Amino acid sequence: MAETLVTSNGLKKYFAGSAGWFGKSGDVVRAVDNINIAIGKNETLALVGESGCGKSTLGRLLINLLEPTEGEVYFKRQNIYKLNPAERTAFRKQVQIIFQDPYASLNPRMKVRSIIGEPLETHSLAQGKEMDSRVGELMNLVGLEKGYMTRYPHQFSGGQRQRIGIARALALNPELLICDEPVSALDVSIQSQILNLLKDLQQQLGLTYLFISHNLSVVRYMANRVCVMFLGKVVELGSCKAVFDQPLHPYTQFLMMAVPLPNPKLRNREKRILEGDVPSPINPPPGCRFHTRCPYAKGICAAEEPELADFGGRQCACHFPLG
Amino acid sequence: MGRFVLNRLLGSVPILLGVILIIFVLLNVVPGDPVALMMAEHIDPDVVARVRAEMHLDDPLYVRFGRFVWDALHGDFGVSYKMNRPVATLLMDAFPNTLLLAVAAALFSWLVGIPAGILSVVKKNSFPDYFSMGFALLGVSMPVFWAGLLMQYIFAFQLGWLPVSGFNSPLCLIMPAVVLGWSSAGMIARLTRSSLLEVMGNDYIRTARAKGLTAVSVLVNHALKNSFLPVVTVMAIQVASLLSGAVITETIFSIPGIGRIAVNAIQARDMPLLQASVIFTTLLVIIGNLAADIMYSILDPRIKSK
Amino acid sequence: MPDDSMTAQKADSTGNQRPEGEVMLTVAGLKTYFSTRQGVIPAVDDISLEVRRGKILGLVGESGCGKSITALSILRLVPSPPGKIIAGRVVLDGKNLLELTEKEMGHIRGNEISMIFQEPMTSLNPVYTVGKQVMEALILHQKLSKAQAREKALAMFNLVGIPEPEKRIDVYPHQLSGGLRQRVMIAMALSCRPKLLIADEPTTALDVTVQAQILRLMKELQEELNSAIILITHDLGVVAEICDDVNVMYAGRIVEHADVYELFDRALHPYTAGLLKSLPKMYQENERLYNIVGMVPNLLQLPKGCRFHPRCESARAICREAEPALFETGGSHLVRCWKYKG
Amino acid sequence: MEPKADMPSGPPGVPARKEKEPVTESFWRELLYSIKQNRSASLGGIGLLLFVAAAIFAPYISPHDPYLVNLNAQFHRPSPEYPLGTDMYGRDILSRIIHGSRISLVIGLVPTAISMAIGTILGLLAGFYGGRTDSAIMRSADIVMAFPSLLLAMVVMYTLGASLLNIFIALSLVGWAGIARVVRAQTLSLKEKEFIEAARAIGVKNRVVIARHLFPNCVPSLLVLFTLGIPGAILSEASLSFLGVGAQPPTPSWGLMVSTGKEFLSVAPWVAITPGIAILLVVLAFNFLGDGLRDALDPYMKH
Repeated sequence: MAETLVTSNGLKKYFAGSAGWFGKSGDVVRAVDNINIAIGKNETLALVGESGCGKSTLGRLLINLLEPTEGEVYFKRQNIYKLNPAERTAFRKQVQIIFQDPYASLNPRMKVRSIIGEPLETHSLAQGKEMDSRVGELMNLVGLEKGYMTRYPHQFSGGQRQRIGIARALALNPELLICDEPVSALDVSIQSQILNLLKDLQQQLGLTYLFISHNLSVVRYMANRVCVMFLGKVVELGSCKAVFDQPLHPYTQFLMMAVPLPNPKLRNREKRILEGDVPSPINPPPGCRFHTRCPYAKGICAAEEPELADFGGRQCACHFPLG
Repeated sequence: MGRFVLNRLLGSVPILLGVILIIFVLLNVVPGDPVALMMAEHIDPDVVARVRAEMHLDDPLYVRFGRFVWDALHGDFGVSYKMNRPVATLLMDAFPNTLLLAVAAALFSWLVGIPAGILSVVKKNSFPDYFSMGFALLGVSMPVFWAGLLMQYIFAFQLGWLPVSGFNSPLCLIMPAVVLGWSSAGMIARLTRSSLLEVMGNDYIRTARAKGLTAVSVLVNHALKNSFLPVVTVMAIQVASLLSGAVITETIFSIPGIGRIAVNAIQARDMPLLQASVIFTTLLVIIGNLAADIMYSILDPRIKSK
Repeated sequence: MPDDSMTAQKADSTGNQRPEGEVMLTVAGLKTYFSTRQGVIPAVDDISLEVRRGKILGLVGESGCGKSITALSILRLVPSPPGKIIAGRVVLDGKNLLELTEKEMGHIRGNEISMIFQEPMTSLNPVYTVGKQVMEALILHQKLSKAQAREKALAMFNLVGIPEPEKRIDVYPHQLSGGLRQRVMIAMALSCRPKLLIADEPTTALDVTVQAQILRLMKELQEELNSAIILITHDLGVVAEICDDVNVMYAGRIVEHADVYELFDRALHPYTAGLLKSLPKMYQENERLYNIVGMVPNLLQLPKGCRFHPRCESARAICREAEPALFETGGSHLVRCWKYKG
Repeated sequence: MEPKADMPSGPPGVPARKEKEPVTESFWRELLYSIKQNRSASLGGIGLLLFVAAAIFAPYISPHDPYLVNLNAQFHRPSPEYPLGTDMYGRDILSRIIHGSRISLVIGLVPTAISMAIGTILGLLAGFYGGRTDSAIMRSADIVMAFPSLLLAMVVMYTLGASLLNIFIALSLVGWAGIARVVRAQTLSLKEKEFIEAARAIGVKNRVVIARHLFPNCVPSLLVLFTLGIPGAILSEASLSFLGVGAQPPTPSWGLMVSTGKEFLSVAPWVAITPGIAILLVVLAFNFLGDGLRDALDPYMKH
């Protein structure tokens, strides 16, 4: 990791349950619970985990789309929650996000020109003819014909819409792009087109990605480092190669074993399947949050929460790491 | 569920207070002196002043409001200017008549509206569908007062089957109930239809079909209960529209109910009577809403378990 | 550690030879069209397939290829209007289901053929307990009393691995997790011991660890009951994991059919081969992924000739002119591509 | 919080990702097309045009002066001279109905537009900002909704006095609450959409988010509410005038005409019945159009 772009420090986000006349229901969702991570310039850090693990919430906290309950995030050594209005505007230009759902992420009542042009207009970067030509460039960049500028989103396919979303995110020349499940709503043949596009853009524009996904194969393809989350906590963090070749945390291992592989000859491979359901992030179990499902759990796992410890350049939060 | 109901109950209190406040303010800033109104033109100014003091009309508005709420809680809504009787008594005399009319109209609207809605879904795009929906559309489009007059003309004047007006035999209830219930029936039929059609498009309906249930059984066992959820909500709104409509229906058919009291009170500029009748009616609407919420929570287990 | 590139030992005896199971369901020349304001959509266009007892048939393809409509057509559950089955036969044990009356069809559905769906969240009726919904089919088809049906439902809950069945049988769907709801759906579908189970993307809405549980459960139950399954999915991993035979669909047509080992070893259709090449691999460093260019055609404006030719790298003149048939290429491997004619 | 992986396979029955086909570019053009396609909507639209034309050209198409009292022509039955008969003052009912359409048109449009404007703004604010703003606005709406609307309008008329202008005020005060509720609900569901989040990530100001992203997506529902709100207002005016707390004689308000005619129901039924038919037809036309619009706009209203 050359130079650090983003760092989080003790980041927490709790969502309170709904309140009624008779006090709050007392349910607190600990979506993100004390997370310290760093993203280096030009790298792709992947966040993986199952639903409810807090990966999307973390992504939004890192670019101040959500307010944290506690903790700080530094972007280029600036605390992003304590910016003055001018700094805030400058910050908005440097970070952007692309979304999972190519249908919900574009305003159906705006033409493509306005959608991609909105960031330019908001930051007074271009207007009129100049804006048209800039929007055209962006459309070319993501592989869309610029003649489509006057169309509405419903006239495009899912993959094309995703390209429009990417063009919008790139309009401000950001440094950091949060990719929140960018291909999980797409068909396989379109998925690879978008993944390759994202890779090319990273090369061309020197982007840094936080790549949020539940698909481990996609993560392997895209990321330099991977961060595995479970119930609001980071359980393992390390280079893709290291983590995929030899996971340290039992959860990582089970997660990987559960992925169906597109090769029938491997169907009888040794495969152990995690029992039970993903526990609810409301009032998570004490001690190690994974201990209720972990076959290796011992007494200490229920009593004491393991710290994220260093293992030769990678980190893992487990009392009894594998390997 | 107990907590849910309790929450709703407590939530209604500020609404009721707000309603009372609005009515009170609207009626107490009215230009024109109620005392002068009560006593006709040529009257001794001293007497007027005395009566004003007796009625506490010179106190500041908030004091009067506080006193009004306090008295209302004790069942005292003041004395009617015109009739010179306690307003509470007048309302209690009239209430059963309005209740009778409203219940009859509501029954008519449910017994006609719900089956019509279901029928139009079962026989979609055929004569029964068009007929039901035509009936429903007519109901929601027809001015209640005009429908009332039309029925009077046909059934009382021309055919002589039913009494023109009055409230002294069960026959007297038929025309007012139908006139009043028709628009609600139309509303309910249209809503039942659209709600049922929407429910029929749900995944669990497909599951039920895949299980081997017949179309009728799917409709009866799986779709109806779900489709009633929005209908129940409208039944609450319907209480409000029935009571609004009752004002007109009671006027046309000379039924001594709360609606007619309100109309007469306006014409006579009888402020305490108008005030109390509007507040009382609104209370009925709030109770109706509450009942709908409770019904909803009974029908929908997703609320019950909260 | 498993490795995609590793040459695994030749799998068990069913491995490379033609599966021997007896054919129990035949679909022949099935066409299901939808009429819309813009025109007629040939969602399922002349599909033929065979399902064998004790085997899992995969139906794989991208969105809009017609795989779900094929499944719904078998049970005659295509919403009509706008959909309509306009041609074909669906033969189960000698009976053509498309000629049965609605009432006779009621005895087939949920009894001889049952179905589970993608969204366990929305596929259960929210206002009834899950127990009641499972018992419903038992009471209907097996003429059980309420008490017997409850017994049987409890047994099914046990079979599909729902913990504390006595407690869970009386809860409402929203009180269960996605994985448990899908188990309830499976319990419901299998309660009458159907000959055939159609599973439409049964694990797509589930987390990966739960998906693994459900796939294992389906495989175990299928072996135990010796039933047949049509598994509809877009996930080639899932296909490789549990299917015996595979049909690949594209734009309303079957473009390739083979047994699963053959297909993943030697995908012949450029579309299938392209799909396999565009999947990133988990256990090795990836080179740049292959891209199938363009996108799925609009079914209202299908290209002339082969439906895949605008996206095909090896398209020739004939591909633009005439549509290929499903050509046999030895064994049961069929492919709809001019390269393999004769 | 975590969006569930939404997988590509389209729902069965909806083949090939049934998007709106790219036939036309603009929402409004598509709307017009849909209305033409929809039988009940076009029927309502035609009725509506006739109604508006009658209101605009009233002085030119009325056979008689609507206010002209002619005691020699009392209670004329419908005849070629007086196509719909005359009332107790010998005034031509047809002419009065034609002139009355002006009142109904204005009373239908103006208060509905005012309450739509108030309701839309408050609903957008409540839904977008949430918290206390939301509570304050929605509790007020709850209070207004708790009144039987006709009674509240009557109380307002009592305070302000019976006149057409006051009907405007009364109806506007009553109507906004229902609109605010619908708009708020829609705003809440739109707010969940990622395009709103994208706008925030870009740094778009709140008021621009409301004006550019939320409001235009509420327009289809607002159109339907507007179309269905107008007949409601027309009926309310008619009811208030019928009860004597609305328009005052000799204004040719349809409700008032029914009211004055009711005394002579047994001798001259046409005096009360015919203006009622006018109300019915106009309200029906709006309802037809509204229903048609609702069907046509359905895909736009699902969020």
